Amino acid sequence: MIHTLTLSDLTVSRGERRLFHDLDLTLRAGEVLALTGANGAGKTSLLRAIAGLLRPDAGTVGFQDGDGNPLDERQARGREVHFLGHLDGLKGGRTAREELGFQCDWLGHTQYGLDHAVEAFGLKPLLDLEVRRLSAGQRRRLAMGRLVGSPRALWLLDEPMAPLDARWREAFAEQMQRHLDADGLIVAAVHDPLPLPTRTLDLGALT
Amino acid sequence: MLDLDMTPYAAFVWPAWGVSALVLAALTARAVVASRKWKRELARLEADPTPEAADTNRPQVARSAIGPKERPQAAQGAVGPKE
Amino acid sequence: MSRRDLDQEPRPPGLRGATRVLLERELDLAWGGGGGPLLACGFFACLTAILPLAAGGDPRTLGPVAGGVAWLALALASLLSLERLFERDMEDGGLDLLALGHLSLEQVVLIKALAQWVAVGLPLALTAPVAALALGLPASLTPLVALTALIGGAGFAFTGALGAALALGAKRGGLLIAVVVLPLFIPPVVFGAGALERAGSDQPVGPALALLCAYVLFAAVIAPFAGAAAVRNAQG
Amino acid sequence: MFGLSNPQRFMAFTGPLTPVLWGLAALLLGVGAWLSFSVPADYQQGDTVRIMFVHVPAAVWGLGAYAALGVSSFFALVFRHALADAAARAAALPGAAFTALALFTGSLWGQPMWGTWWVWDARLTSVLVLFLFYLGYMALRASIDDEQKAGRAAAVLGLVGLINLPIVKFSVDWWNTLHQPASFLTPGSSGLDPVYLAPFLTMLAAYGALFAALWLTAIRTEIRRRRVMTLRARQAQEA
Repeated sequence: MIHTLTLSDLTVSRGERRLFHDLDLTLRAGEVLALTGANGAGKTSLLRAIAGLLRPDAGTVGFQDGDGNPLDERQARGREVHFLGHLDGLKGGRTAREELGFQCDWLGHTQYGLDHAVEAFGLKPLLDLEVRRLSAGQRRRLAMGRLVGSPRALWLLDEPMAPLDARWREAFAEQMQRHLDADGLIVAAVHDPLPLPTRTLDLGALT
Repeated sequence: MLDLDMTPYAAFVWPAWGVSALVLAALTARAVVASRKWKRELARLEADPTPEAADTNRPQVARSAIGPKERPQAAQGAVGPKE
Repeated sequence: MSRRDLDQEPRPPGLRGATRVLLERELDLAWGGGGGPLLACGFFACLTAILPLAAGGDPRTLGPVAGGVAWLALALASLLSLERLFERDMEDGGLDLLALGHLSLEQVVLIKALAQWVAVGLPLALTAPVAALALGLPASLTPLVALTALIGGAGFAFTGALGAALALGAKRGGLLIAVVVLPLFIPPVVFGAGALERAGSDQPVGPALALLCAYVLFAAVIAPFAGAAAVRNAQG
Repeated sequence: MFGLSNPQRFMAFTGPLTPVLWGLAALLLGVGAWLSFSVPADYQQGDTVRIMFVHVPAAVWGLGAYAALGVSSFFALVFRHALADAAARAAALPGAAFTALALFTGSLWGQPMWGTWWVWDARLTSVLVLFLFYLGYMALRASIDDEQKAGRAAAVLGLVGLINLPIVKFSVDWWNTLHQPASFLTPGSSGLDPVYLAPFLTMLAAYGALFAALWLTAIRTEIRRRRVMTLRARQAQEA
């Protein structure tokens, strides 16, 4: 179970352009880190590097458990990391129920978690609709379902609230708080500040 | 001695050798021209150093890390939690 | 309500669960939206129909090439939906989700290749005998056509999945997959069509089938690792 | 190979070596050509035997180039060396050109013997398949914009191709025993009259030296090109 996320000397570039270098950072359970900075500053790349989807030029991403001994990266990412990017990975042709079911099955879920997800994000009326018929906000809530349906320690969110309206932003903020209370960690790339006490890392100033 | 009389098969031997020579010459020319071009370009770029001396931000791509690992800029750790 | 008092720890789907779940979804995606296996069979039928129209319907000319053409059509039909295998997931973010599951990317490529074999290989293996018959192959060979087509289909699925992974994010994906993958399809086509040829001239078919199976096992080992490397490369 | 994996040491080492290779290639080509045309014509093939002196070396070094490409791809994949990627990339064009030459001269050689421009015999078909492997490799590398990603995808294909080559060669030979075309002539392998050995081996060495020269020159150019690209990118960043 991931308790601490440690970045040491992390250097990431996209193509020829270096985004940031020698980034050191430690995030402990219960903390949320907000990534700010202009478009293209590397927020998404940092999230993808933590999730292991992007190979850093140098430096390491480390996960430690409660009493500090390091976890195997592959194992930790396969069982303890959620990555919610701009693209939600949903298949337009299938129904919301099938897609939520697949995403939670694939990431490992509890039956209790699944019902809780549907209730937390008001997905009940959407379940029998085909995904392509959902609005952007509804699709985002459906994609967020897996965060609650398959409890995992580290949430990596890329501008999660963008398509949501005020009511569902507040609901999501509550889910984030609930996750933090349960010793979860969150790293979120945001444009407008999160309604939670957060640490911030301005990627714009790093290069 | 050198026998260049290919009579019955001249139409096969000469094209074979001719095209082979042509292609090999083309390959050589292309390689040499490209080599000279980038050699000149590199010399020009390295001759007039960029506005600020080109040694701080040592690019990792073409040059392996020799000497101690440099940390050109103290990393900007996360700002303390905002109350 | 902290996570600890959730009544159970998250139930990891375990290998079987995740495999079944992904396989079902892949099949649903491949066969869903109508069409289903008919698309692959339809393409196979078109190819088989074009040949006599192009080369004349005389059984004397078609007979000897019937086995070979059936295999040519099988190889091309297998190329059909390779682009769908990874490109769609790359475009809609599904690949990131698959990379963060309990199964490694190598296993994901393996399962996707198996799904491709079932979704496209199976229907083709059922259509191949019919096509071969139509082209004048003796009826006694049809069970062999189906068997070799089924085995060869697996080889096409694995090598094809590797080609699809390599062409991820490339322009002209579909055509590129064909140029990259077809040279690698040569052994199964040679062994598969060779088996028919041998059976036709009453020679033992064993060695050809054995070689075909050897190729499939070989592809089943290479494709997941090379494919996963290609996916990681295109992803990050 | 490890010592050379550092671009600096590689450039220093190959600096003096490359001109030597170019000179050697030129010398061997000259001598080889002269020898090729001073040996007597073959009693059976007549003068067409001289085509063999350009056909077989091209086929051999077309395959040699792919081996170089495959091994470089392995190093590029496993050790992520930019140099190994440059080496694989540099071997592709000469290799493809040699293979194409082998196909062209092969059909020119076959025509007087078999009366057709192309014969589906095992050896010529294998050379054709090798050419397809090159086409696939270069098409893949050309289709991906991001240079780094193109490099790694091509490295995977280069390595997979190298592993598949013997299998494809075996399947073509096996196929050949099945459809036995009248290819009584197995050039280059059996029954080579010893008098032809001198020009054949000289030309073989000549093509080898030429490939090495082309390959090294292309790698050195690639290293310089990437250095220039980096300098330009940094200039742009500062501007």
